[in-house]
Amino acid sequence: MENKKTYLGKIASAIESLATGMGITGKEFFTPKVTECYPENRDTLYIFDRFKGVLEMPHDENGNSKCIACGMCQTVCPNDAIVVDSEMVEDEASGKKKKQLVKYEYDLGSCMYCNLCVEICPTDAIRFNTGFENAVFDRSLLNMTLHVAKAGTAKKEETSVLADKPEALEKKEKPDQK
Amino acid sequence: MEVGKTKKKELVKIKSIPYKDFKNNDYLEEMVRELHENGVNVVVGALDEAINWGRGNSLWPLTFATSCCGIEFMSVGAARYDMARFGLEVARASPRQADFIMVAGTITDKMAPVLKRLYDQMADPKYVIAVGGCTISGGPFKHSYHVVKGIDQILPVDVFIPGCPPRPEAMLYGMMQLQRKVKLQRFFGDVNKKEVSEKEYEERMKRDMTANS
Amino acid sequence: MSVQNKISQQFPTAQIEEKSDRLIVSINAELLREMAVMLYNDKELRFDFMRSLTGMDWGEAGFGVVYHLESTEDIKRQLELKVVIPDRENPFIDTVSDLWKTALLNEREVYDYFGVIFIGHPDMRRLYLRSEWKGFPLRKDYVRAEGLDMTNEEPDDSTVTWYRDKNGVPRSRRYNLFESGEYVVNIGPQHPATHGVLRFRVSLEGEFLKKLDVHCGYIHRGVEKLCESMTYQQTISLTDRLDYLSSLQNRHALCMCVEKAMGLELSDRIQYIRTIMDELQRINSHLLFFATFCMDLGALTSFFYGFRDREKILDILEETTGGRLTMHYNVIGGVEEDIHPNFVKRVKELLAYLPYALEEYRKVFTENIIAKNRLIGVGHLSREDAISFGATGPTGRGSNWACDVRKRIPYGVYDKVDFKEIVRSECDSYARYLIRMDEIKESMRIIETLIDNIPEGNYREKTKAVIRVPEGSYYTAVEASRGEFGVYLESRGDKSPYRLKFRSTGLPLIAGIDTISRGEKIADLIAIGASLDYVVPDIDR
Amino acid sequence: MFDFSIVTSSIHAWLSEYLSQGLAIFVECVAVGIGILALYAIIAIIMIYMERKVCAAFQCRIGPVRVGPFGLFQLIADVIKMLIKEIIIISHSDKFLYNLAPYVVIVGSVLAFACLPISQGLEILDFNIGVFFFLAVSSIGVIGILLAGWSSNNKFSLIGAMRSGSQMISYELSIGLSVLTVVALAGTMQFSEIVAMQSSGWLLFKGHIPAVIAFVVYLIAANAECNRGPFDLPEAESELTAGFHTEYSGMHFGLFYVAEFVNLFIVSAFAATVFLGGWMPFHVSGLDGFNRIMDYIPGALWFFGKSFFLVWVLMWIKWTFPRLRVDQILQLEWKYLVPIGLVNLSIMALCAVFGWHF
Repeated sequence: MENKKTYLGKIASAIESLATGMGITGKEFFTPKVTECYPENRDTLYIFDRFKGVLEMPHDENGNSKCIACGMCQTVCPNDAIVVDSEMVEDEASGKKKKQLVKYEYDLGSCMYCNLCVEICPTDAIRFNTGFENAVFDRSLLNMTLHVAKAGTAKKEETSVLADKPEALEKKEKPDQK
Repeated sequence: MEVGKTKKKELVKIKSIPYKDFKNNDYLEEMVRELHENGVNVVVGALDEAINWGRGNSLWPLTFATSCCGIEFMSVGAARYDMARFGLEVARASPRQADFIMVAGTITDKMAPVLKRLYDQMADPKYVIAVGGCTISGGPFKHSYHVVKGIDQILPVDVFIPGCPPRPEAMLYGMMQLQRKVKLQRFFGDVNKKEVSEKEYEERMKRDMTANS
Repeated sequence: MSVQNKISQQFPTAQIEEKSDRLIVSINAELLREMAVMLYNDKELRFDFMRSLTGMDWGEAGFGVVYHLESTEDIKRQLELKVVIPDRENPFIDTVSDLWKTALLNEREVYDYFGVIFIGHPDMRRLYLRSEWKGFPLRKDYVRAEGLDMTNEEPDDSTVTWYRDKNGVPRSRRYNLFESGEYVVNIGPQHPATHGVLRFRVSLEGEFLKKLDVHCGYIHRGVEKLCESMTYQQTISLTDRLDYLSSLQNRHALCMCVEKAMGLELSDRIQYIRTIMDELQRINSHLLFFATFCMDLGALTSFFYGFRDREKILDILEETTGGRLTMHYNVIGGVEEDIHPNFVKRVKELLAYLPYALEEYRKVFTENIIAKNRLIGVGHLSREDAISFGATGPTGRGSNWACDVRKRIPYGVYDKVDFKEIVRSECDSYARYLIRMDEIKESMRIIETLIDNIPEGNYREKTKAVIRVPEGSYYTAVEASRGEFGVYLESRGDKSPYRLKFRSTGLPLIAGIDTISRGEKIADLIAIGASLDYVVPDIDR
Repeated sequence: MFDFSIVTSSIHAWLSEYLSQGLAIFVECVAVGIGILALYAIIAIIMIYMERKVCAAFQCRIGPVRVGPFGLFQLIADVIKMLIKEIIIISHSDKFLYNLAPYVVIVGSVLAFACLPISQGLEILDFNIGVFFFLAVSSIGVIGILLAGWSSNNKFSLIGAMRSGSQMISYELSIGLSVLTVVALAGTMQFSEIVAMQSSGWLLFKGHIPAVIAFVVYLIAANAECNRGPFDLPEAESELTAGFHTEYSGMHFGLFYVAEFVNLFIVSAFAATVFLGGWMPFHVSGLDGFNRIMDYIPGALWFFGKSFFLVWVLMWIKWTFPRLRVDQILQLEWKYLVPIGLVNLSIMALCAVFGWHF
């Protein structure tokens, strides 16, 4: 008799546990969904400002950056993602020899976002922006040139990847809270 | 880039993102130009368009993940980012049924033949997305003795998504890039087949079967 | 009699050095077997838990193996056994895998890295690299052969074992792991249930598992070798990618190890932040565990619930650290950036939300009769085996072994907070699952006590641009999401480590999976694997 | 209630005017064949779309939305993709059986589909042992699955197929028992008559307790019969990659995929027909006004409404529970469902004999 009771008891408790489970999923069926529609919400999407997307080198209106071509970032990078090309230029005023940036190359495809380069930079010439739309068909586009000196005047960010940066995202960038 | 701007023609439309906001459009323009040079029959062209619309909107990924990027790939599939919106959620565990492989995570020397085999096992037409630094260049493990320095050495990669790991939105963006590419290809003709000859294919299959079951 | 006296009495040639936290004993390879048997069996010593086994290349001095031993009876009994193998040409050493089963895979790892052969080990194959691989990568004089081998691996189930003949000369013998006629199924490396790229060769009898052979190395990235050529600041970013679900904790371990070695004092604020972050990471990891566990058992909807709630934690972490998975947050001497102004508020919101989520998990999965039937009594791992395999973390605690590093050797501010170490005695998959669910609650309690009391102070202490660690060997462990994550650092005073070994949390679990799953059904293998919750890149490193 | 037999007989009469009797029947057969295949395809598309949307809703996400309005064209895209996808022939497989298997599965499924009375007079196969025939043809599918698993020359496929075989054959018994229970009540095996006798009330209510038990047992067993979760062992993704169809690609895989979903519809529709009155509107005896309003809703709508409701319930079950283990599945069948079914059948027999039903 007892055996039979447990047999039926088992069925009852099983059905009960299954019903609770179905109750939960049934409730979720009707609750609003949590999905964020990424491409649709592109204009309102907020990316945390500490998120590291792409390394960038801000330039002032004359196309000059703060980089002094010391090459610290290149040394500290674990991945050789940064190549600083510099030359020695004689300063006309003082006559002293000074390093000047010729080309600043950055390989987005190798970067591991460890932030060591930004940290070590003595002049805060580089920083990470929050751009994440970087997928491309052509590997070589991930090799970016952040700075290039052309006939004396440095030109602003050159590569198409950076130039294409959507304005919507640019607006939301705020200075670091640090 | 200048040339691309003068054309100003929207080759392919993706909902919610204007054509000009996409990166690397010149690649697509170049691709389409090459296709046109080969000459397309109008009827076939129209049919192609319909087919490519279907193919572009129905890309089923292979569940393949080796490391960190795989977790983000799972996030893309999960509720918050939900790649089902794009019809991409039918992740197939069997390579025979998948359309593209998201290589998410480091590929090591030991894994490389396996990955190659998985790719070979997939049915045509098939695509490869390289996700994250490791698959693009070896990433953090670039100097390691046991890591492949970029899977483009072993597979024809269609889209590169940089990041370590790329955030889910970046992955979605990469998938949309792939959709754009697929929609512009021609199904008829062999443009999209970067494949081996029939004979070598058979040979490889044979090797597959004997190597492991 | 103290441990020290006992050893010096038995082995007069052993060099003993006493450190504040452990005893360092150096011996020659011939003595190892005798010493190991004594350490393991002696009633007063009883070093039954091998924390870590590290291979070494000491250059001129030969190869070496370093064993970190602990007694589960008295955690004060800590021993670091350094064994030197002077013969570089024919490095032989006796196995200890019959005493500590965790050595089964660890010794294979040492063989793989250094070519040191363990006599008496039943299965002396390479662990990570392919059998055709030339050279032993972690030797200091290793040069990688050019080219990528794209040939398919041949399914070879034969292995080699070494023994000493009558004259004491080492000889090898080949044998097959599986008998002919066994139905051997290959699971992995690309298989949805292996959580990455792990490969099992499974011998089946109907649906029952007869034997299981693990193949690792499909994501072996050579992190330890890489570290030897990197500065300390650079090495810490690699730890994030080992067990990417414990990235903060892993990094905590390495930073702590270097800080300890340098004698760097940290402000309380750093300790608090690190502890809170570790616990957030643990919740994150356990939620992911819940999600994948349910997925492996076929409850796909629960998978989505787990991920849904995990995103809330990721948001908090991302806001402060700037990363969702690889956070790059801890640095040597503190944390990279101070906590975000929103941090405290958001954490509190999370703490308010989580109980609701946990209740939902309980109703939809934990209490579910199907889940219970599939898990209770499945995958038995006895306490002895857990200790022997070194299966720490929730797995060990599910086998009634209180092995929480946070309690054993407190770090951070764990000695200041009151929390329970969850231990269960059922030893099955369900216990391992429940422990993780309960640990979420404990982590919440820890965060709750700490979040309001984060003291003011530096979030980052000043360090030199080039960090040099004083000569010596250091071992530090933290309780990562899935067990003890240890860092063994040997420094020669350079700006990069001489040898850096990470004690994997997953390798002991994998070592034990054959024992756990034998005689169970193939579907149970999936449940067992899921309940162990290993992360493959952490195993392969 | 509109009777479709008027339409069909008028078409027949019209055709017979121009053609000989044999030819007319032949033309009708072809037309019906095309019609049923088209309907089958439409149902498949609806089912898959529904599955994807419903499971998304259970999982706090929104499912396909970007292809067409509400993602409605998603499935069309999938079909196009599927059709042009390469069909890989495995070199070490039994090619004939390997190619045959998906068609066996689909034929069984289409035949079973043909049995269902969609509306009054709109039934394709309707004869005195209809229920029996339905059970027979719906079990053809298992042969296809076994063939697929065996001929693929893949160990995972084989295990999946073997699991499937043992599972489906076992659960056939429960389905049979629960259907017999209803047949005992209805006293006929012809679908049209079973539906007709429910005009006064659905069999689920007429047969009260034993019918409800039979209904529940049937739902569980039918779920298992379709290899749907929590009984989706043959294709348990986390264990066996994709189970018996691991090696299939392109449209061959598509056929398995489609058959799986349509089978789900078929078993639901069968349950709707036998237990819930099929196309028969919801009637409450005594409330004539209410009954008349109900009659205005076309029968096909009733039929599809009930069927899809049951499909939704089965999806709800699938997306809630974890998967059972193979021995537990058999245990559930042999230790619980079969004894319950047998006892239930005898109770129903008593009820039928003594008239203890409504």
